[in-house]
Amino acid sequence: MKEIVFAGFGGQGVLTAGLVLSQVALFSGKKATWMPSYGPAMRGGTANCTVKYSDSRIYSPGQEEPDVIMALNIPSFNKFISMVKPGGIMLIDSDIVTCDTNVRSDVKVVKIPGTTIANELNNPKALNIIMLGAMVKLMGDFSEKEAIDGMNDMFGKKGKNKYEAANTAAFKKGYAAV
Amino acid sequence: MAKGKKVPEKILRQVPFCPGCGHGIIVRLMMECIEELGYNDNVLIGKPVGCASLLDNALAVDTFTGAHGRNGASMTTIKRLKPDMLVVSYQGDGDAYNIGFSETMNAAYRNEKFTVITINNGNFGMTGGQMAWTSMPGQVTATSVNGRNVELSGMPIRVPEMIASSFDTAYVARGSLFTPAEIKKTKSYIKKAMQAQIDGVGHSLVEVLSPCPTNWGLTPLASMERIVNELVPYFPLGEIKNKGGK
Amino acid sequence: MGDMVKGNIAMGEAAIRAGMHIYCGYPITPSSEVMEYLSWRAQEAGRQFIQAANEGEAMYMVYGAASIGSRVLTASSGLGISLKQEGVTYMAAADYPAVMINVCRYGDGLGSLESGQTDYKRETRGGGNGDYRNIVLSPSTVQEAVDLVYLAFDLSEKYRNIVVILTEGALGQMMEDCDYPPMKEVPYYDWAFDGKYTHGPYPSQMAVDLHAKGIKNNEKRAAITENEQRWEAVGVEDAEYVLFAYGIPGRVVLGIVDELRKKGEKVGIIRPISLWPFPQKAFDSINKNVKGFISVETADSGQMLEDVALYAKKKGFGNVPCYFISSPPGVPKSKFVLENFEAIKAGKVKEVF
Amino acid sequence: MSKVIVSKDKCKQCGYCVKHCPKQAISFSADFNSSGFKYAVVDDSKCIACGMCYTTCPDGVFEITE
Repeated sequence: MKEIVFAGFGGQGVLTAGLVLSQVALFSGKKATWMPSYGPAMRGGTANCTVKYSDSRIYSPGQEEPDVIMALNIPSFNKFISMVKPGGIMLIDSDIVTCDTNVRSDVKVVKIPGTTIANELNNPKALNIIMLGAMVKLMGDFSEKEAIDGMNDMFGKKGKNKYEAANTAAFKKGYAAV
Repeated sequence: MAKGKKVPEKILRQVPFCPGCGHGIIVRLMMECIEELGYNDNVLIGKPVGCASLLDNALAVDTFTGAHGRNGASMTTIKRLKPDMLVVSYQGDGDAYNIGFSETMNAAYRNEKFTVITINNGNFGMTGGQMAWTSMPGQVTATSVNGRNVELSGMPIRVPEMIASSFDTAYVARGSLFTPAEIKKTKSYIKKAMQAQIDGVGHSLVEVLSPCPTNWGLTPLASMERIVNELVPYFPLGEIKNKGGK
Repeated sequence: MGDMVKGNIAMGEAAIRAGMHIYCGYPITPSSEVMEYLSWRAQEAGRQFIQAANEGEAMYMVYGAASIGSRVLTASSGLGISLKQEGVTYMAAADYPAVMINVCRYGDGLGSLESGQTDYKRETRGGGNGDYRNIVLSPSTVQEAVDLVYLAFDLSEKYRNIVVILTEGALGQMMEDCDYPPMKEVPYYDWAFDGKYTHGPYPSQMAVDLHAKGIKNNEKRAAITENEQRWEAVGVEDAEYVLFAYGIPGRVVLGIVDELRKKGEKVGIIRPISLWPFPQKAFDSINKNVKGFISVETADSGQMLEDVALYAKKKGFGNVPCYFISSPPGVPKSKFVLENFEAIKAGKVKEVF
Repeated sequence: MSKVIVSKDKCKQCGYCVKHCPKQAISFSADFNSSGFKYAVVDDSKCIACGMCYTTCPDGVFEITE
C-alpha cells in the first residue's frame, strides 16, 4: 500500500491532483481512497488530501505515515516534513518552497521548478498537473500513458475534455522533470 | 326562496368547543367550501396543536395531526407531492403566528400552493388564555395579568398584512363572524382562497377574527361585541390581496 | 469498477436508486454534499427537493411527506440533527418511516467541523422525548454507505420506523469507488393518507391509548432486535482481547487486527454495522476465556462502550473488563490505537466497567 | 314548505341564533338539554326558514329541510 499527501494553499489544485492519482490507481485495477482536509481548511490556509492505493483492502483512509508528500507552499512543507516515512520522498515546487529544506537526512527532497515550467507552458493553473507528473514518475507504480489516460478519463467524465491537450502537455513536462 | 341547509356530512359529530366558540362556525364553513368545490374525496386537512386538536375523529376526511406550529412545513411537502389534492392548514393564531411563525412565513415566502385558515382569537385558548402575539394592548390574559404592556411585548401582530405586502402569494383576506352577513363574507373568502389553490395561483391565507368567550371572560354575545368594537379597528376586515384566477 | 466518489454524494445517489421521492434539508458541514448533489440530481431523476429554512422545518417537511406515504430523506450533522429531534419524536409517535443521515461532527453544541462519533448515544436512544428507538446503521466504507442507505428505505418501511444512517465527517468527505444498486421506482405506500379517507381517522396522540401502543411497539422493537443485527467480526473465536469499533474507526481497527494476527497475536474485532439493534449475537462466537473488551471510539466519554458492557453482561461475559480507547477528532491513527492497546494489555489502564 | 329541525342536545346556549333571527322566532327553553344548557326553541308560526340560525350556529343545531 502507498500513502501520499498532497498539500498546498487553497486554489493550487492539490485536492484535484490527489484525486487524479487515486483515479489512475482505480484505472489500473487497484483499490484507492482519497481523504481531504475540509471545513476551515477549505477557506484559506493550507489544504491537503491523503491518497492511498493498494492491491488489497485499504483499512484506514487517514494520514498515518506517508510514503510521499507533495508540498506546494512553505507552511505545507513545515507541517508535513516531520510526517514522511523514513526513506520517503518530499516533492516540492522549488520556486515556491524556498526555505531550508535540508531538515531530515532520512527523507529525499525532490525539487521541481513547477511554477517556472507552468509559466513556460503559458498555463499557470497547470502547476498541480506538472507536479503530479513528477509524482507518478517518482512512485513508479504507473506508466506515463496509464496515468495520462486515467487523468483524461476523469476530466472527460466531468465534462472538461477541452483541457485534455493542455493537461497532457503539463503532465508530460512534469514527468520528464525528474 | 328557502333552500335546504344541513351541516356537511363530512362533519361526523359535534366538536366539544366551548359555548359560543367561533371554531364551530369556521370548521363548518371550511367543510361546506370543500364539499361545494367537489373535493370531499381529494382533500387533506392539517390539524394543529391547540383548541383545534378537538377535531380528533370529527371529520371524515384525511386529517393530518401536525406538531405545534409546524404545519406550514408539513403541508408544503404534502402539496408538492400531491399537487392535485386540496390541502388546507387549519391553525390557531398561537400555532400559526407564535410558535409556528417561521413555518407560516416561510411557506408563504416560498408561495407554497396550499390554503391556510387561521383562527385569531387573541390568546392561547387551549392552554388557558395566555397572551398571544395577537392579544390587544392592555388585554388581561393569564400571562399579562395587568394587561398587555406593548412597551415590553410589542404591538399585536398582523400576519396577513405582512404576507400580502411581502410575498408573492395569491390570496389574503380577513373575515369575522359577528353577523350572518360577515359569516357569509368569511365563507366567500375561504372559498376564494381554496379556488386560488385549485387554480394553482399560489399560497392563500384567510384569518378569521373569532370569539373566545371562555378565556375572555365574556358571554358569547359580548365577545362578538368586543370583536366589533375593539378588534376590527386594529384588524381590518376584507380582502387584502387577490391575484385572481388563471 | 466505479469512479472515485465522495461518501456524501454516493449516499445521495443511493437514495435516488432506492426510490426516494423527496429530500428536505438544510446545509451543514460536513453533510452538505448530500444536499448539494440532490438539489439537481433529484430533479433530473423526476424526484423532488426542498431547501428548508432550518433543520426543524426540514424535519416537519419530512413528517408531512411521510404522512402521504412517500420515501423521504433528510441529512444533517450533530447539532442540525438536534434541531430535528422534535420532528423525529413526532414521526415515532405516528409510526412514520423516513431515512435520516447524520454525518457526525465532533463535539457538543456547535462542536467542531472535524469528524467524530459523539452522537452515538443520541441516535441509539431515540433523541427526542418519549419511548422510541430508531434503527441505526453505520457504514465504514463508501460502498457500505451506499448499500446501507439503499437498505434503510426498505427497513424503514417494513417496520414503519425511522432509520438513521450514522456516519462521520470523514466518510462523508472521503472518496472511494463504489458500485450502485439498480434504480427503483417505488409507489407511495398504501397505508398513508390519499385524500379519500381510505383508512379512516388518524387520531392525535391525545386520543389514543399510549400505553397499549407502547406495548405493541415493544413487539416491533423485539422483531427488529431479532432480525436486524448486522456486524463484521474477525478473529473473535480465539481472541484474548476483542476490540469493538464502528464506522471509520471500525475499518482502522480491522487493519490493526489484521496486522496483529499476522504476527500471531490472538486479538479480534467486532465491527457493529447496526448500532441499534446492537449486534449482541456477535458475542456468541467470542472465546469464553477472553481477557478484555475494548471499545475504540472517536469520542471522549465511551458511548458505545456502555452497550459493549451491557451486552457482555447479558451474554455471560459479566466479569470481563471493558476498556475504552478515546481517539481524538478525525480518523484514528493506527499507531495511537496500537499504543493504547499495548498499554491495556500491559495492565497500565484501568477498566471502565 | 321548508322547516327547521332543531337538535336540542347539541345546543350550548350561546344565543347567536336568538340575536340574529330576523323574525324573533327563536327563544331559549325553560328546561335543560342533556348537557345542561337551555336550548334554542323555534316558533314555527314565525319561522320563515331563512337559515340565519344555521349560519350563525357554531354547533350544528339547526337543519333547514327543503
